[in-house]
Amino acid sequence: MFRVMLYSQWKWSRLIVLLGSVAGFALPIISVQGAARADSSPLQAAELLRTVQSWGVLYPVLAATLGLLVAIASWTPDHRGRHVYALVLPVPRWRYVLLRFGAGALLLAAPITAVLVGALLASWSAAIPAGLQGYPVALAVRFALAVLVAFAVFFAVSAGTARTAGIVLALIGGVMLVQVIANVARVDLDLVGKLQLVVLNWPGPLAIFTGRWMLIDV
Amino acid sequence: MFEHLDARSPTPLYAQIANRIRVGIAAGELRPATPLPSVRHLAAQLRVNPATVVQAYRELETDGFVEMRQGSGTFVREVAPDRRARERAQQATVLVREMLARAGHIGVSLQELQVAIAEEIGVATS
Amino acid sequence: MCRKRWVLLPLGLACARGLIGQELPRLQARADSLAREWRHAAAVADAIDSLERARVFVGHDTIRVGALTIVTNASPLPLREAAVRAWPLIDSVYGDDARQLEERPYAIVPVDPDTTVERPPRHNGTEIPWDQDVASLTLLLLSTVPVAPADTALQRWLGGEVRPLIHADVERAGVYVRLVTAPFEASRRCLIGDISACRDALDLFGRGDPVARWYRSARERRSVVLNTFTGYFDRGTHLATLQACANGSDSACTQLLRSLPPGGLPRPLTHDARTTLVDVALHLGGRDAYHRLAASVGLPIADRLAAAGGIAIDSLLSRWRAEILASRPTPVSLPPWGLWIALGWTILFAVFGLRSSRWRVN
Amino acid sequence: MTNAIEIHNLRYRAGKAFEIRDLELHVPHGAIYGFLGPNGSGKTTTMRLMLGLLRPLAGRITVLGDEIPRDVAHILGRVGFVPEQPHLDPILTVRETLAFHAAFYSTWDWSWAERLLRQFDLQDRQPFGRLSKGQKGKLMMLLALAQRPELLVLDEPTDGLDPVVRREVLSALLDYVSQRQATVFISSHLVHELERFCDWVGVMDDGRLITEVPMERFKNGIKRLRVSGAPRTPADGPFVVLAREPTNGSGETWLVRDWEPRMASYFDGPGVSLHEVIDLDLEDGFVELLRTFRGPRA
Repeated sequence: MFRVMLYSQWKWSRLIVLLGSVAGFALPIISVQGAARADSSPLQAAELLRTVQSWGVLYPVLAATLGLLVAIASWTPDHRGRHVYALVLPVPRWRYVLLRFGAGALLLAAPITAVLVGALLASWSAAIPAGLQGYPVALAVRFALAVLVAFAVFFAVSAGTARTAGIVLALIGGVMLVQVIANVARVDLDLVGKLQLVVLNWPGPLAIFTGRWMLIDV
Repeated sequence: MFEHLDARSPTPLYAQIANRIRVGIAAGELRPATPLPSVRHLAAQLRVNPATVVQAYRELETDGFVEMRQGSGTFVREVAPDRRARERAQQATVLVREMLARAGHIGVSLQELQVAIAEEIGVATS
Repeated sequence: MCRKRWVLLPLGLACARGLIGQELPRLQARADSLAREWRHAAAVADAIDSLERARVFVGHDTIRVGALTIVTNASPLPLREAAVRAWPLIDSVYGDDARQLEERPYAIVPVDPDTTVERPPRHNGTEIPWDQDVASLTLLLLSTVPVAPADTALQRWLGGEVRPLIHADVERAGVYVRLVTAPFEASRRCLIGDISACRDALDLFGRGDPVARWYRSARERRSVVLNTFTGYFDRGTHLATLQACANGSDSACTQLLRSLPPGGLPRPLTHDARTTLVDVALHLGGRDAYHRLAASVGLPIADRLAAAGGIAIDSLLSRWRAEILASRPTPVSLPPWGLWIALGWTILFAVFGLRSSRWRVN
Repeated sequence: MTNAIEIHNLRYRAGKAFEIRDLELHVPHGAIYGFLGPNGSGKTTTMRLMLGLLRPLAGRITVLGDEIPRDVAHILGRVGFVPEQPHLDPILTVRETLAFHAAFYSTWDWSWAERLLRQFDLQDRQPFGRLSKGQKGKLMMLLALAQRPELLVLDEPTDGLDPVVRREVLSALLDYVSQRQATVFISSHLVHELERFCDWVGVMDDGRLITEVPMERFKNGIKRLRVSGAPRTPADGPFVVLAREPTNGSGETWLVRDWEPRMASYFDGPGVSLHEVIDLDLEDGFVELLRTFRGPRA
């Protein structure tokens, strides 16, 4: 059962998974290009960190994009059939959702592995200055978690009806509206800021995306 | 053989099927010991309910035209020649009755009908 | 008294300036002692002033925690809690010298942060809005400890007064990053384990040319000139030299760097590196370490630190380096429980997917 | 258990315009049950309720002895469903679609599937999305049959198919039914088709079941009578008069239900005569039934 589910989702998301894997493999390697040239100048360490950090921004972006696209691809066949076929299959709903989720998560293992391999290769090939260290495994683990969280969030949204999406949007819109009204009425209320704080900081759901993403760091 | 089954006719489908087979046997088209198509096959072919086919075969069996052997199918039985002749005569009667009924329906008189028959036969034989 | 001390200082400075070149260290020492006297006098005057002022208010208060003394008015400020937190740190840095705080109290004037009423100008004491919390108050107490100021040589080397480190580990982590990333050979070699390089980077060599000691390669010198001082040299007589330096002449770069006024040349390691070094020395030296450091005016800084720590300067630097390396910051900002939280969110959202209203056709 | 499907007192609402009320429905085991009704009468909704795709407001649905929606996953494993619109994963090929479907059904019969594949002339490698309407219809039927269900629920399975494909599909269905003694619940606009093989008929209109009878009784029971000299007010006959219309002259045409030939004696009174009993086929009967059902309210 899982095999056929995996196959169907693979057919839908193979392009995304392949491109994501290529990007995930290339990203760590490109990010240490500065270190690849054998240069023992003391200027190198700072410069390397800067390069690594500027490329590091792309890891959470890649993770979020992959999570989003694979989550959408996971539900596309069902959305196309307006879920009739899915509902007629003789499996309990929770099991069906679990199959879809598991298949999507397993497909995401490919880009995650690509990041791990790329990071290992990059930190192995780069001439890392003294005092700095490569963190390929930590980076890959973090990437994996970010991808999973993004996938789960968009999976849940995508599983919902247009009504669910509408409710989510209405909630966000409501918060904005209250904020605007508060501003106009000169009430000291920073809802958006608070929300951001809750969502983007530990243990918020999106905290995994924030912070520096360094393949090479002190 | 079953080309002209008409589900819309008031004659039930099983009767129509049984009739065709009866005529076939009477006309000598179906020789004794010839196997009839299986219920499954005939139902699929005619797109009728298998129960209808079974009912038709049952009727033929009670009439003594076929015998149903457990597990191997349905076979045409040996039918005495006079019985076959009687059957044919019966079919002819049915046809004529149908014709008369139709004629009555559309207002064709008996004479006109007779003339038409004579002409048709004359044309056919000449 | 006020008048007198204003006269004293310019006089001393004028003398010192006039005699420069003859006996610089001796004069500097004199200036130091004069300045010290002046500051001491000023502090005593301030304390007396503040006590006098405080007496005017009803319900004034003197908080004592250890030797730490705070003169203040009744207010909602959690000063006692802050003092309780600050005192162990202060005691651990100044040791026996912290006793002098009994005579040198903090004068703190709590003010209403929201009031718009004009207040009379204050000559002394620190005005603090009374909505501050304990943490920021502690910070304030630690950064303004009213011990007698150090001599100028120490201040100039350190870049400020000797103060307790509030978050020593964070500071050391910062120094580690600086050691690793500073674009200077000296700091890099120090990181790798060359103690003499540490000495250079921390500005602890006796005599010598700082330009050559701090910037060992032509490339470093050039990059310092071009990155930091282009705007400064980009005029007048230096312009041609600057261009020569930009075109690759090392002697031009060196010449430019040497022409900077004393103290103008940036040191490879920043203030926090030296602060952590002093911290190490003081903790090694025991309760009278600070006293030894303050008393050894006139000696080279390296010797003073060695004296304070009671250990040879190279050993002190090794200890310092070891502590810095031990404080290497955690690199990937994923807390240890982050893994479980992320997985928890994943499961939670997956369950949301399960509970979707999609499970009926409509 | 005598009935494959039993529905009691079912109520369902979707929006303000549409409602299913007090629906009672019984499909005997082994029957081929034709489900008739005009567009929008609630046939598709009833089928979806039956398979647990929708949740009723009230009432009880029992399918193959188990209750919907409690045992829905278990029941669905024994039911082959062909929905109104084919809606399989468009990217999967025919062969992959089969494999996908097969993975979910323990009763799946690969050799039967292969035979149907050849019989229906479907190309293994073609993606479902690129199949023609006829091919899609054949594939849907193939899937439903090859899982060897005890019950087939078919919602307009031949709708929009050309006659050749329609015959192929129905032949395969009947072949399967005679082999397996499966129950079939089928809705179709093509009444002639149903007339050939259904043994039960249910007629639905406006969310209500008008009638549910064996096919023979439906076909033989609805007659048009040409009568003259009948009393003005309809007397209580042994049959139900659905409608009476004056024809040219003194005669009247009656539409009756539950007719039996012996009832001709009812017209043996003085001055009354029954001129003719006209047979209606299923379609005529269906149309007349709907007309009279709606008539009083129109």
